[in-house]
Amino acid sequence: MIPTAFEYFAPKSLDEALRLVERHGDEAKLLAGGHSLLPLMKLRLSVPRYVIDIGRIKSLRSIREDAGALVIGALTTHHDMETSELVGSRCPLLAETAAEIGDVQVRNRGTVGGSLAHGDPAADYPAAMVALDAEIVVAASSGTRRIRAEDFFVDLLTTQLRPGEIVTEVRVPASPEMSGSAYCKLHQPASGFALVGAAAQIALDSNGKLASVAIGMTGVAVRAYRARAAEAVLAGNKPSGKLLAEAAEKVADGIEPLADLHASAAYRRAVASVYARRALETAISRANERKA
Amino acid sequence: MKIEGQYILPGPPEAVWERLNDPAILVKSLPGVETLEPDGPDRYRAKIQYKMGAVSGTFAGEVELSDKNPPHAMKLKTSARGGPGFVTAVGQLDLVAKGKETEVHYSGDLQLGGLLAAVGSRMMEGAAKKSIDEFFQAIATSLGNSSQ
Amino acid sequence: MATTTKYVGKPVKRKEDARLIQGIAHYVDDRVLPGMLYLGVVRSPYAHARIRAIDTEKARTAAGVVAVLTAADLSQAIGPVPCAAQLPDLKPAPRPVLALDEVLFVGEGVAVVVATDPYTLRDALDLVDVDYEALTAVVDPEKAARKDSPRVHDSLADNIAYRWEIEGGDLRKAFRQADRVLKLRMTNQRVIPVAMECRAALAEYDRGDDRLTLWSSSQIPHLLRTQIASMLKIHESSVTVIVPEVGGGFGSKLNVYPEEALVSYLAMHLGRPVKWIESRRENFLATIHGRDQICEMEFAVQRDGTLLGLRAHIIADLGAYYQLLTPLIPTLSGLMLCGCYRLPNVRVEITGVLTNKMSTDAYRGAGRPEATYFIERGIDFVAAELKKDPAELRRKNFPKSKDFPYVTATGLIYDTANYQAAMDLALQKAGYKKLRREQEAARKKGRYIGIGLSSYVEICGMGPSSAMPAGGWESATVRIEPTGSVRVLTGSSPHGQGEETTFAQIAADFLGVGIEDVAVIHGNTSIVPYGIGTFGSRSTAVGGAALYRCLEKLRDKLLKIAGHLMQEDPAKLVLRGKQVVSRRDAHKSMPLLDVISAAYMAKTLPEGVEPGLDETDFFEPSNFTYPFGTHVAVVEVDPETGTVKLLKYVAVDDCGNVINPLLVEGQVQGGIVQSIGQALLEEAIYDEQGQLLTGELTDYAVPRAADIPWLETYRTVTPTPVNPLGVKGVGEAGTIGATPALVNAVVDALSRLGVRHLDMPMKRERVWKAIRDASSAPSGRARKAK
Amino acid sequence: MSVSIQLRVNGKTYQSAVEPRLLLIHYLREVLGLTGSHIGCETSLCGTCTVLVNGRAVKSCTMLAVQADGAEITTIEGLSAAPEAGGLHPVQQAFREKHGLQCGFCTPGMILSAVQLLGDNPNPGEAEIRRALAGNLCRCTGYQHIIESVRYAARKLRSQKR
Repeated sequence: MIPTAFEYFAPKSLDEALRLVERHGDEAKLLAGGHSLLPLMKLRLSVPRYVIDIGRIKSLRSIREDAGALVIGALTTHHDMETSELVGSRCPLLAETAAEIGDVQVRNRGTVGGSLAHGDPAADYPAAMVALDAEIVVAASSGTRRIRAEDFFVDLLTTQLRPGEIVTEVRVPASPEMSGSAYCKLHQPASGFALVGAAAQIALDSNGKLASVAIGMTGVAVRAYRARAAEAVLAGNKPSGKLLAEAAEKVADGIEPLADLHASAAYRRAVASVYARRALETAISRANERKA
Repeated sequence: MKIEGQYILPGPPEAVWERLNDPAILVKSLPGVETLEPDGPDRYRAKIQYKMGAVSGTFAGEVELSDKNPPHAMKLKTSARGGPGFVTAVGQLDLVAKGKETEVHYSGDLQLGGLLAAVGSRMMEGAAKKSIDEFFQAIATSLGNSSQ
Repeated sequence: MATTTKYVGKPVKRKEDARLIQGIAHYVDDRVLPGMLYLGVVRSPYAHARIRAIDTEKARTAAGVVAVLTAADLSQAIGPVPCAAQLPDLKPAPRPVLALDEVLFVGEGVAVVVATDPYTLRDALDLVDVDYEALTAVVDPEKAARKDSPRVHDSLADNIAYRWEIEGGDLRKAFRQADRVLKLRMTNQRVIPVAMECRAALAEYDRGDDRLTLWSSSQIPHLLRTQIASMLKIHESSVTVIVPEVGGGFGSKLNVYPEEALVSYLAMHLGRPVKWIESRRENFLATIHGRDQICEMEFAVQRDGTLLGLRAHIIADLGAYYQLLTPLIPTLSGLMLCGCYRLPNVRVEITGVLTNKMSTDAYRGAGRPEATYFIERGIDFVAAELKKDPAELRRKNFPKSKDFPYVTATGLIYDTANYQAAMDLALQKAGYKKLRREQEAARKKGRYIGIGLSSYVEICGMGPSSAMPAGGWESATVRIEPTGSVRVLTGSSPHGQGEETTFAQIAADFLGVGIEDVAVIHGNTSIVPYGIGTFGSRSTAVGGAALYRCLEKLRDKLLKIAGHLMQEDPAKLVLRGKQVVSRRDAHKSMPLLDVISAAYMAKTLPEGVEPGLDETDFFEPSNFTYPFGTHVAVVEVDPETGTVKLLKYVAVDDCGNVINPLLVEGQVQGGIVQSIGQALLEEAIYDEQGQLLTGELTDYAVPRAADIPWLETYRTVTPTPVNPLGVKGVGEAGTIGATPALVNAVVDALSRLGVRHLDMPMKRERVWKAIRDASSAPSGRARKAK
Repeated sequence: MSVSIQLRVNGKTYQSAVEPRLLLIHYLREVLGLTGSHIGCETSLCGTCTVLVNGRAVKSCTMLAVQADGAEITTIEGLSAAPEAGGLHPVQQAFREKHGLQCGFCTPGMILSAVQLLGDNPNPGEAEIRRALAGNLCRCTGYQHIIESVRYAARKLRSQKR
């Protein structure tokens, strides 16, 4: 209902923000759109002493191209992502994923940086980010570093981010010709989070074989992951119904699925296969459409 | 919520047993526990500062060791209560010698109350497993340190 | 009805909307009084625990905190929450306003804090330290009913609150004669009302006038006033209850709650206004829940589908304490369990069980959705077992329209109906035969499409008084003011149903005035006459009937005066277009205002006619009303994930005469969607320790706009003779009709796999599991129902 | 430890000193007395507190007042006061015309979400309307009349533009 009291800072620049996070470390929480943090604070499940509102750092809200990569500022809202022409043309998977997040109001305020830094195991973006081989750029007073999305997510609500670091942008490599992508999501009916989210990013070669295939899964386990075993079944092969089904069977290989009120581990595992297969089917048919 | 698992710890059961019964080790190993004050035999009052990502909170807690059968088995009960509700974890620990190491089998029951039960259940099983991992990792580390 | 109906029967736009769409309406929380304090409740995180100690010191001394009180301070001053139910051998389980020694459910109040602002209050609530000793929680109602179960209440011998039974006909004979006996066990799960506005209460006490004013988000202002006066042991004449705008009730505000008494008491004792606003979290924990019944049914049937007899046992989970009507609700299920069928031989037993949970009570439909679900699911089950078309089986067992009034084996007298006509229309609108062909074609392609029917009858227009715990009548007063404006005062207490409009429609037509001339006043116990309130689809059927009779009296008086002035036989005069017009000669007329003036000037009144234009009526209905209808749902099940997609929904409802078709449609649509919620999404889940796991909107799913298909709604019209308007009520129809249609459709979709029954909510995993279990069974058809 | 903020609400400029933890919904309701926006939950899921912040629909219970410093806010009270509308906003009129409300508690938020939708998409289909309103719960209407209201408003707004 009502958060506990905290001290508030609204830095205007990244440098100022970095100085503040360095000074307050673990006792501070960064506030961007607020749609991960404020609900927790209102329930008093999060009780930071300092809140550093980075929402006014204009340099963090941008979408641009840089050396072939799509570079998305941390303060880019889900709505920006959903409606950006640049994202739509260069990386439709991200636009499609953004459109599946929460509801209109959430997409208007929630930011990509905030969502990634929160590390919610059921958030939507991580599936796409790991499938896209995106890099998450984090800054600290000592300098910046880039973390591969696949490494960034560590555990429940836990990422590679260290105290004193701020996510500043996400770099997404350009996707090859004749690629296709899709995000298929089974919504948790109450909260809208992903019970299972499967992101597929594939590319076909001129013979119709899968030149590359990446499958990112969210909601299934404590962190988003690449379904490598499933990818291995497909890579270099011509997709067929049988092959896709065989690959989909492997999307949760070696994974311990989460279990909660809304889905048991067995159900998550089964639906992960179904949704991965559907995402692959859609991605392939989209790639074929582009080809034609 | 039932939780089960096993760990291999570097050292004989006697050494593991000693660590598990040492409040100085416990306070360092139990995730989030800041202080342990004795409150009767094998009972401690704890101050717990819990943090997992953005989730954080201060809880008052208790740690209790019981049904001891040194160095084979014991019950470890930890409980914490605070604004968002309470958590009680009762775990049975069984220690079995495996060569120079000890296999610890634990099986326990995790009970959540209040708001934690309502909104925390999505994460709680994972969080509990993570905490248990951290606990045994810390015990393992303490064993490693002493053997050096 | 009046000679002209300019308004009645027309889709008149609502009068209440102007303020609501502009954000200038006032709900309780919108009211700010000078010096107002804020009250919060410290609630138990345990389902069952002994309170060892409560340390209030830190909270009491915090800045901005005015008072901290526990049961020790209040238990003598405030009586327990009232329960109006009277059943033979009902064990007492009254709810104290705050728990004294033991808490019996998660969310039960143990202390209150009063502070100067909501933020200070929230902080202070965390400073109250309660030391609990956890006790064994009793959660499963069937286990709770066993002799060896731990007890919820120490003071009671066991957890069985009551046993109730009803019997009609010769059941033994029916079962002896039956070709088949078919058994089915079903649950109608616990659900949470989730009115968009949580509960709210604000009290102010004027010591000089000895006047307590309580604003509450309630459906029953007068009953609340009476009960607050008796809980606080004060004069009822000192208490005014004001129910301003109410953001939905659905039965959850047809109750008296501890917080209403607490703010009242504290306002009196602190001498400052005290406000309490429920959080959604509290709304989940500590506002009544609904349903929660398990039913075992046995049908005695003939091979041709004729129903001979029904034996049923219902276990009803009442929760820890009784709220206003808690024990009574399941008995309504028992009474209505025969549904709309000729079922001459019946026996229903109900066991009401206490558990460590929030109380169940009247949730939209209150007992009838459960009954309808059980019988309608049962009918489809019987049809499937006998390999009959479910529509044919229904047709075979409906009473004919000439059989009405129809007396059921449970002793109810169904007023009027044509079940057949409603079902035929529904089947026609849904294209039933075509649907069956499409279903068959889809099956061949491996698609799982199902068609589900539900023919329901509900018990509405709650009266008569003989059958109600606190009176079944309703009141109305109509005043025509000297300027010609009309004021309708009603004891009903609408909160979204739109009676400010429908009652104005009735009055305007009756008096031949414009709808803009009529103001409908409700919800202030110092202004309107005593009333029973709005629930049980009763406002128009009973409150509207009281209004009608007031209007008759007023019309007769106006015509008598007009006849005197116009020198015309009053019987030959009508009210039309603000004129009194002669039926014999249309040129002979007089402005209505002249007649009204005459009534107030009182210089030219006919002999024996009193001055003024002010009539009151208390209408006592002779019977309930029994609306009915048939709903058809078409679903497709995704066999890989268990996702149920609703493809089509057709509803035919018969609520008798209709005052405003737009509003009737709104009621039906809203009810259906609430019911879709129960069928597919909603369930209050308590764990083994009695923790409410679905205790926030994050985990309790209510339908959203994107979850629902376009609903097709139609009506048949069979008026009732029970009230002069011929209306039956429509507030609950949708909620009652829809759940079985949906479950029947899903079971129908999966029947070829051998699925014979599914319990609600038909969540994806449950459906997926049923498919998987059925598919892996050696012989699908031979599987037993669960 | 209050923070000074300045913002425009319904066309009026306000300057206030607020506690950092004050939620925007409480600022609007308790400080400015604009009680048309309601509170229906604490988990950002019901949408009854929806207001427009710089033209976008936002749940004002999930935003701090300090975050709104410098923002332009429209609440339901400001929608009808908007000078270009001349009385009721077409979406407000439509809700009345099509019986898009019953108890009215969700209505202000619902209307503001619909206003944003029609700004983005002047001719939305049923599915688009349902998706745009997915962040606003209504327990009374079953949504159908709300959808009809939005369609009606869309027609009206389109004809006004012509």
